[in-house]
Amino acid sequence: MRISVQDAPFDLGKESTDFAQGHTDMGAIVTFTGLVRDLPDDPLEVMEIEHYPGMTESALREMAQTAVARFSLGDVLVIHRYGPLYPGEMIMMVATAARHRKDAFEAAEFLMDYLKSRAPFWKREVTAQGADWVASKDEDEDALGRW
Amino acid sequence: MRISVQDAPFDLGKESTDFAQGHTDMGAIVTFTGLVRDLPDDPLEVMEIEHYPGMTESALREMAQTAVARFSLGDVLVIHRYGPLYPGEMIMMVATAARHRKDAFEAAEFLMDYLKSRAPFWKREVTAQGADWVASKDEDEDALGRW
Amino acid sequence: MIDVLYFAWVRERIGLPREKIETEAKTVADLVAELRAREDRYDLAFSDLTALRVAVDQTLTDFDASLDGAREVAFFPPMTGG
Amino acid sequence: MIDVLYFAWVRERIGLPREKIETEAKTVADLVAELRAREDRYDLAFSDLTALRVAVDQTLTDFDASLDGAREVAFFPPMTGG
Repeated sequence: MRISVQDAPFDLGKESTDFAQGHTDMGAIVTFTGLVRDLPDDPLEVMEIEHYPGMTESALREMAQTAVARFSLGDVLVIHRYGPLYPGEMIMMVATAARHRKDAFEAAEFLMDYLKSRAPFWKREVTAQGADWVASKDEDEDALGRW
Repeated sequence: MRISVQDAPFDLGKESTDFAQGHTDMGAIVTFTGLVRDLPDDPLEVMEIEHYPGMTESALREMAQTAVARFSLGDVLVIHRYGPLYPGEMIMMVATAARHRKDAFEAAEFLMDYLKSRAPFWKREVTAQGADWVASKDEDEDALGRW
Repeated sequence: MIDVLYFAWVRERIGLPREKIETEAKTVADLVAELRAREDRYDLAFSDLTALRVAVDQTLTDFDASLDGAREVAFFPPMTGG
Repeated sequence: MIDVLYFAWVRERIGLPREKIETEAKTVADLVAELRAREDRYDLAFSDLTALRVAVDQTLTDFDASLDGAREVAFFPPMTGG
């Protein structure tokens, strides 16, 4: 299990390869990657991500441990960036390794649902019109009801 | 959309990076990778995958097109190998790009469920005891009922 | 004249991957009946149709599908990809 | 003495990221009441508790949670990670 909260970019390709090669006793690997959308007509200049050092790592670790136990994972990886992120950049990724595809998929979705609403990150979007904190979505809170 | 049926290995890292970089107008990327499990106590020597040239490509393309329409995907990638595959090797991958994570996850699961039972591939496992065609699982057929 | 293809253990039981067959069969089921009447190895391969799948011109279909205009019929066990 | 942390727009409204507070508050709600009585910027920041979340010693909890033995309390809006 590796949890990394970092301001530096990460290499999706290298992370995916390393994760898969480390777990050849698992038949299924799922990755999710979240990006700052780069839309030609969108006024977003930069997305700033604030977090709660200390709590962030422990909250992510607890989520990952829960996922490992609940979905019989062989391993899990969570990388989440903070600081200023520009359109097109990768914000975060999770990877899960399981014997069967159903567990790998469900664990990745579980982690994303919890990470969205329970890990202490806050996004702020800066556009030509000014800066605004991203509001939480009811649908993200509702998604937790599934688990 | 790219569909590749090939005997050569593929580079998960490069494929993931290329796929993500090509779709920065999408906020969510999901990948699934299937591997030949490499278990120290498992007698598997090699897995041989047979397919139906011509039909395989068209069946995969049709599944991918259905997924794009149904889940509003920005793009989809399917790579599936055939021929002899050794423990630890990657068998196949799918990648989906969508604006939101729910669509990206569901599309990848949809593709995997269909690919398991509707794409003309057949696996044969060779062990010290001999060779056997892998039997289809009722649960794989049942998984299609979800869609 | 129709191309008939066999995959996986169907290919192994029948002993060849494909053959051209002169037939007047109207449906897949008619073609199966003709093949079973030929030789024991065909009879054995087609003895349990629930264990088989069929594609006509590279599209999955049923055993009661028409062969009208068909150029290629393939028989194989349930798929196990992924 | 307790460390009180503010994040996102709570930090912006109150105007600082953290402070040490001498308090006898038994619960988070008691602490909130003390803070609101201090100054308008606190009163404004805590005016709608349904828009706020709280963590005691880096664990998410409720506003009626006890502060017995607590060293760190953090207030922030609903999280928006991922």
